[in-house]
Amino acid sequence: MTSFWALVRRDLRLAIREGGAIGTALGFFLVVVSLMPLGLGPDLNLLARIAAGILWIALLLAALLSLNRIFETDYEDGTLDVLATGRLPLELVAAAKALAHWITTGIPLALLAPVLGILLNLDLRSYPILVATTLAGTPAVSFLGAIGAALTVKARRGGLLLALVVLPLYIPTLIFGISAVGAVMGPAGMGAAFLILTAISLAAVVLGPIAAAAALRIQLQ
Amino acid sequence: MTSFWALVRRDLRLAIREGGAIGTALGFFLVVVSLMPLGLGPDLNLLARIAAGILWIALLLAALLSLNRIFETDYEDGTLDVLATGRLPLELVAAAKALAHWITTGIPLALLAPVLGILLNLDLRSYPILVATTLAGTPAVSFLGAIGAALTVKARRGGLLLALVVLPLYIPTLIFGISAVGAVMGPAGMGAAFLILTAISLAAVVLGPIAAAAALRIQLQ
Amino acid sequence: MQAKLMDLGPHAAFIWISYAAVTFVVAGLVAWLIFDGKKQAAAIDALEKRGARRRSMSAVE
Amino acid sequence: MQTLTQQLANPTRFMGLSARVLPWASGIAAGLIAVGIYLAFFDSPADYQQGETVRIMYIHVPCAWLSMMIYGLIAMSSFGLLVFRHPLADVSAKAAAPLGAAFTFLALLTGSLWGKPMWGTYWVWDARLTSVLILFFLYLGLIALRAALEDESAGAKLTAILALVGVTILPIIKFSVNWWNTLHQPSTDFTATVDPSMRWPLLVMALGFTVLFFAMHLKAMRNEIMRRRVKAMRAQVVAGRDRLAASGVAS
Amino acid sequence: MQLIAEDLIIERGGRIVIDGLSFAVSEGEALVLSGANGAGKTTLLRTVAGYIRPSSGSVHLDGGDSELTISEQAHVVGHANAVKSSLTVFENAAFWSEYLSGSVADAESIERALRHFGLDDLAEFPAAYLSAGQRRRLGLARLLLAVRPVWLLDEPTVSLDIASSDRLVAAVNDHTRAGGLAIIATHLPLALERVRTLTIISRRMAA
Amino acid sequence: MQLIAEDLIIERGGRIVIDGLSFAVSEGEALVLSGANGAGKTTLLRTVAGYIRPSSGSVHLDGGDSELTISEQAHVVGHANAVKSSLTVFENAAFWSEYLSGSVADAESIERALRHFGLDDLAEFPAAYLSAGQRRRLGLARLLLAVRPVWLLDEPTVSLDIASSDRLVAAVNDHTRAGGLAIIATHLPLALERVRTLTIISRRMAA
Ligand code: HEM
Ligand SMILES: Nc1ncnc2c1ncn2[C@@H]1O[C@H](COP(=O)(O)OP(=O)(O)OP(=O)(O)O)[C@@H](O)[C@H]1O
Ligand SMILES: Nc1ncnc2c1ncn2[C@@H]1O[C@H](COP(=O)(O)OP(=O)(O)OP(=O)(O)O)[C@@H](O)[C@H]1O
Ligand SMILES: [Mg+2]
Ligand SMILES: [Mg+2]
Repeated sequence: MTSFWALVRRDLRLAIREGGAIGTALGFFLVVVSLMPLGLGPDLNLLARIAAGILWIALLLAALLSLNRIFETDYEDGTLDVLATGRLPLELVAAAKALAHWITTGIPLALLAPVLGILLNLDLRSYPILVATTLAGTPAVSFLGAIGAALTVKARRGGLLLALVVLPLYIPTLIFGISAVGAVMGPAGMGAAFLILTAISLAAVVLGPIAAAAALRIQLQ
Repeated sequence: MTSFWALVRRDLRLAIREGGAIGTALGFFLVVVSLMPLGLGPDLNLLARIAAGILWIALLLAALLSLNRIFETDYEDGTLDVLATGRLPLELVAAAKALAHWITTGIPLALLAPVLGILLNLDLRSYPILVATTLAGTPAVSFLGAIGAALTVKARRGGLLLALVVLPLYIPTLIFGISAVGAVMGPAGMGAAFLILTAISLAAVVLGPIAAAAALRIQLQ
Repeated sequence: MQAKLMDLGPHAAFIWISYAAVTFVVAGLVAWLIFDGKKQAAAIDALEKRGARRRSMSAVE
Repeated sequence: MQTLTQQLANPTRFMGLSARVLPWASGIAAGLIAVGIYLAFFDSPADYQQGETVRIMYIHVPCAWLSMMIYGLIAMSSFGLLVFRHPLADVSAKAAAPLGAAFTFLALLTGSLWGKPMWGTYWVWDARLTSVLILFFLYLGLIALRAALEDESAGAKLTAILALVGVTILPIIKFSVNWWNTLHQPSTDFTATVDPSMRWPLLVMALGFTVLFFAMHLKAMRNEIMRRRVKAMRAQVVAGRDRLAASGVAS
Repeated sequence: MQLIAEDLIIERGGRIVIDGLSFAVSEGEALVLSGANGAGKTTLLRTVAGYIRPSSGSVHLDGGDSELTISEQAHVVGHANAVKSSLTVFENAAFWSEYLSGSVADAESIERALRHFGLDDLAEFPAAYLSAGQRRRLGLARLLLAVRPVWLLDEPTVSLDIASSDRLVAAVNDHTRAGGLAIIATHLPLALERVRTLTIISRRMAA
Repeated sequence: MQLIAEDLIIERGGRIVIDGLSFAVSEGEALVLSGANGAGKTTLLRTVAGYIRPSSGSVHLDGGDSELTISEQAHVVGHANAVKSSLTVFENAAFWSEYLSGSVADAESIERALRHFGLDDLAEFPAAYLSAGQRRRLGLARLLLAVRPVWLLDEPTVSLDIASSDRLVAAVNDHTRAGGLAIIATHLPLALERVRTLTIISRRMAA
């Protein structure tokens, strides 16, 4: 496991040095969330109703913008070759990278959730639940995204392509993510949606790295 | 100008080979447009009202996902060095690349606009105006985006950073783009918004390459 | 409590929050500037003890 | 004037000069703001239309002015860096960015808090408010771009380019209220329209905030110069140990 | 310990590049692959490393750790250096040391590796500042950061100056003397001890 | 025609790398830059090409086209090859020919350049299929695709086999014989005619 954590730590460090990571992610969320009303019209009722959607769309966007390079840079500079000679199975390599990605996008979003809550006039007591939902659902985004990133390693400007590949995978997460947040905001409290969301995340955490590793092995040839 | 068009043609060819270009862009727009109802709830009235917003958000998304690599790949494989030794000023190099980007994202969106129109039950006669508006506004996205892409060439996973840098520049385009499309769909017809949009695009076409070239010169050092 | 002393009408809370926010942010900035300044000065001292010559800043380019 | 700029151009001179100016500036700022607050709360009437909430104006307007002024300063510094390669220009731009972001944030916040009682909502998407929001995002972009770039001298110039590109937003903010009908107060030639009883506190506060910013900016620039010194000295220490030619470190 | 390749047939992009090649490299021995550009040296090395699966034939390591694959017992240095520009030289080395050996790195052994390749002066610099040869040396320093019996080196001397080439040769000689084995693709003559040369004949081009 | 560098002082990352260097290269002459890794060969070449602005001193080309900068009259081949993997070999060459000469390329001259570097068989292959040396040769083929008086080559022989190195030497000799000039950074001895050597002494490290 030393290798695993070494890799996670390295990826976090790279994210901080190369793209600002958490600070940039926070800034990005702030900009996207405040831009949505520009696109959708300044109707406050409407905005409150679709708040959950905005939260999740911002996350998916951040994921799409940052995922595409997580394996690609390593592939291009030869790091992936060397990573594959480690004793760590390629599945865990993929998992470590997805985990680092989650820490740099999922966690900032969870941190931002209360701020968004304020913008949307949410009840103070629901913040912990809001944060919990975000934390429960976001791993799916990073770990499913890793599959798409691994598949498009060689498609050098694969941003759009990656999006086309992973967006369909994201649909269940999006649906239950939104209804979980919605449930939190509404009277129902944490409900089935939250559980399903957690289940999706768990499944993604298990299956994502396996699929990603398989894709990476092919790209190494 | 031979050099200019050679560069545009090469970039188009690369876009087609490496990311599917127009096909991918169309697919991407379709996925985003059909995902929106998932995020925002399936209220048809609401969707019709925010159609213009959806159109533009999809475009900005596509731009953010594809712009980040337009100078970066060239920088990494040494192409930028050689491009700089051409007789073509770096400003025109940047312009050629932005133009190629516009052709691969702006034009597909214009092609898709009528399809979106069908989804939204638009009056047949307004299609030409809709397409015209899209064509008039989208150059700003590519040419302003080129500035952001040039600024973040060395920030290797700069997707989020690029977004943070260019989104503020996009806001005027977004506002007038939406109101121009909205005006088309509403009774008012093409109005001031369309003219302002065209003006923004023209300004972007002139200023974008200049700023981008200045940024590229610094990165070449 | 101040608000009772000085009647600021029905919207007193907005006024107080505004002034409090400005005070808070400005105080935070000032504190950060002072702390940062101390930190850099200490770093320079430490480096001078290790024998580095004090020199003017490395210019941009 | 020539000599002043020349003196300022030299970082060492700047450190000496700023050390003398800083206490005075801080003191004047504190005094002016104290007087301003006194005037604002105890020596000015409630507005006949806006009631007591008009007192928010005394901080909102200075913050709003500063948000634009600071961006202007950054733009000028950026120009100085790119065109004249002035060694302090980048220090000035870098030091001003977080301050500008903070004051812009405060302008937005106090504006929203004023908007709720006045317009019945915290936020409307009108031209002025939106353009100030863009300004805030521009500040964030400047800070993030600089933070992401390893090479400091390239980072400085790239940030300068972004600042100059963004400067087009300033006229939009300034004239937005005149160009489009909005809820927001138009930019007035306010000597004419604002009652003297409100004009004075506002002027004093605005002046106080400006001097406050000036003092903070000086301090931030001093910190930045020291930070660069630390960096150069570190390289020098490494150099000493490793036969790295000491004269190779930039001076 | 012996690395044995039997009847390898390897395809790339639908063309057969290596057609029926067998060889063996024993403990303490270095095998130099030579041959024209495009002959298939990189292809062969990547097959031995396990990245490319041969169409037929096999590669196995007799006497190694039977629980590990060849690639898990090998250092692979390819055309790319696996160096991250935004980490310092030391951070790059420390990461690979920790990752490849699976245990926390001690600073001293890292410094020893850097020193061998003349990088100790540069330890605190971001790798972005390195010259091409310095960067290559950082890639090679990996060889000394974790102990692995098999070294697979693809044109390791690219960009190196003469002094650095010598250091590389010394490292390889130490390695084989200590019982390791190495396969090295190169176009330049290297002053290696206990070396055999395998020349790969290009199947398609005279040039 | 003469390329003259006067009193160059060049900084990288805040450190002075080249401190007060002057040299001149005349028509028909090749200058070989040698020196240890990190001495500053790449830095110097990139300064001559105009990418890096020296802190002081200047480079100018006497007798060239005075309306053009040096870089517009020069071929620059750096560590990277400026080859696009998803274009075929021919497409890569055709693009550079058209871009650099500013006129539509005729297939024959492109084929001649490819043939010189032994790439004619591979013309229709995507560049992604090339081996390292073949890719380098494609990068070098640019030299023959447009006529430019100044050649700036940074370690051009990297990855090349011996036959290809000879072809490169022949190309450089043809170029100087025809009145061009060249500056070449390399660690290997090259059999060039009319050559002078400039050894750059590293300011900071022995290694
Ligand atoms: C978030 C919301 C707001 C923002 C971003 C904002 C922004 C600004 C800016 C940028 C200025 C400086 C304008 C100039 O110098 O031309 C300004 C001035 C001013 N604002 Fe606001 N404002 C906001 C809300 C409000 C509200 C709610 C009111 C009161 C109803 C208000 C009243 C004023 C007044 C009276 C001035 C001085 C105008 C002058 O005479 O120049 N603002 N504001
Ligand atoms: N990814 C690939 N797809 C298809 N063909 C390839 C691929 N990589 C290499 N080839 C082809 O396989 C052959 C062998 O390539 P390889 O890279 O092994 O050569 P090499 O001996 O290492 O040459 P060099 O000395 O230039 O490095 C070449 O003819 C090349 O065109
Ligand atoms: N981008 C950079 N930023 C800071 N320093 C740099 C940069 N590039 C190179 N250097 C430093 O400048 C010095 C000269 O580097 P340069 O690349 O010119 O060396 P070189 O002679 O080409 O070496 P090599 O033979 O390894 O290619 C080196 O010490 C290097 O560390
Ligand atoms: Mg090879
Ligand atoms: Mg070099």
